[in-house]
Amino acid sequence: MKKRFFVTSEPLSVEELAAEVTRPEAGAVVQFIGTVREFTQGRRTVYLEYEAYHSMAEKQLEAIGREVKERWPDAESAVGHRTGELKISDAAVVIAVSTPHRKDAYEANEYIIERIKQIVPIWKKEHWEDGEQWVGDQLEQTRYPDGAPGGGNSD
Amino acid sequence: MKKRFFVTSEPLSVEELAAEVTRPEAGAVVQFIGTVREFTQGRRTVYLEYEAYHSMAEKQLEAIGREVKERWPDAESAVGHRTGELKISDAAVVIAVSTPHRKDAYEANEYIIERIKQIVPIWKKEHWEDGEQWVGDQLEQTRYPDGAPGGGNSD
Amino acid sequence: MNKRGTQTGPREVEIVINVLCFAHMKDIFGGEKLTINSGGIATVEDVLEYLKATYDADISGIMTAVNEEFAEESTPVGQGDTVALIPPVSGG
Amino acid sequence: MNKRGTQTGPREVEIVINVLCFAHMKDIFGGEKLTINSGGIATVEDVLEYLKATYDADISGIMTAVNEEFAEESTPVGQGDTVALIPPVSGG
Repeated sequence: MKKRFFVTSEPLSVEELAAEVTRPEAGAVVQFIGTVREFTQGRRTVYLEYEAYHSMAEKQLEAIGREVKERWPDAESAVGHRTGELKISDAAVVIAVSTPHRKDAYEANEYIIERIKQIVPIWKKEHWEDGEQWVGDQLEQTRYPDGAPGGGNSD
Repeated sequence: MKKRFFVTSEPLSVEELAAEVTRPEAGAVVQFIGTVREFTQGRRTVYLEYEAYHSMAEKQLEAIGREVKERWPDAESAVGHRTGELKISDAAVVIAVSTPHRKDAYEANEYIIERIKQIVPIWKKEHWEDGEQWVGDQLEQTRYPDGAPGGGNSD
Repeated sequence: MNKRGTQTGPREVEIVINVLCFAHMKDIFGGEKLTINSGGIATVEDVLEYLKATYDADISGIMTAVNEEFAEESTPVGQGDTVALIPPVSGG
Repeated sequence: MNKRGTQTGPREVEIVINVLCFAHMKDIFGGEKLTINSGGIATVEDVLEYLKATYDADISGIMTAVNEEFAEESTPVGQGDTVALIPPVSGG
């Protein structure tokens, strides 16, 4: 069986992630796809590079999955996060949540992306035409994993 | 070019709907997939039958798309609704919304499903092992298109 | 037979109205499409009254659309218009 | 050279600690993986002090993990443990 929470250098399939959580008990699937945006704060991105502490990142995604289960016992979730070089509009992360009733699916999905931006060891490097920078190293961000979400591409 | 707001008897592709709204300006795509749930209020559904006032339904979906544009000018949206016989876990509706920042994508997406349940002329017939019924004809539902959402499968 | 029978003037001109029936309306009227060929019809309300009287049908709580736009009971209806009977929707 | 130099007892035993560097930590330390072979190391704080002193590195604001679990400065570190330097994350 495929992992439900994974980090991969391969392109992500929204179809596959949706299928992971689709089941007879569910009436709703909500998916989030974080895509590479061309302009951030007026500066044009050429491509993004994502790096992960692979093994720990998958553990942390699984931990988020358990948090979701505690808060929304009827929810099933799956997350794939991509690493490597991503071009504009590529999917960096796909989150799928299924629930019997739709309200929970939206809420649990949003919870997951916020937690990913807090506690999953993955980093993004912006590559512009005239430079590059790891995101996070000069931003005012929290030091602790339980703090507020950091500033990601889709904030 | 493919229609952005359509009613079809063919299976819906979450991949295609996501692609419709993916663009360089967007950092987030939120998708809603309404799937056929097996049990509703304790009764087992064998299959669902969806019927649409096809031409008007597509017009109404387009109208919802314009409402979204008014409320979230940066959002792009696409909606496909299926008709005919659907079995358990089939997708009845797929809604895709892209925005520069994710909060708006969740909100606009949820707005769309709520409006679909209010103003789009599509009806669902539950088929159980021992009977069938058009949903809506015996439920306490609003008569007016601007009222509260009706009771759908993924409520 | 009803108030239309006692009226005179332009409302008495016979017009053809197409009526579309969806969901359980099909069961009530025995088909997806009806054609009304009648005098005394000028509004959605007239269409509904005609249908109630002619088919002895309970169509309370039904919305209507005229030519694919949601309508009120007072919405005018004329020659060749299409009136849809729209039960509470249940898509999604 | 620092307070560890004046201590005695079990903290002086030389142990090997693996250090993983991510994102701009790789630039600071010139690689993805360091090996510390040193005495006087018992906690995450000791590892960070050792790195600051040895590499003259600014690693303020950095989180750490020991064996893939987020750690505090007081988290114990022993022979063969892996300490990861985790800058503010920016996935998603």
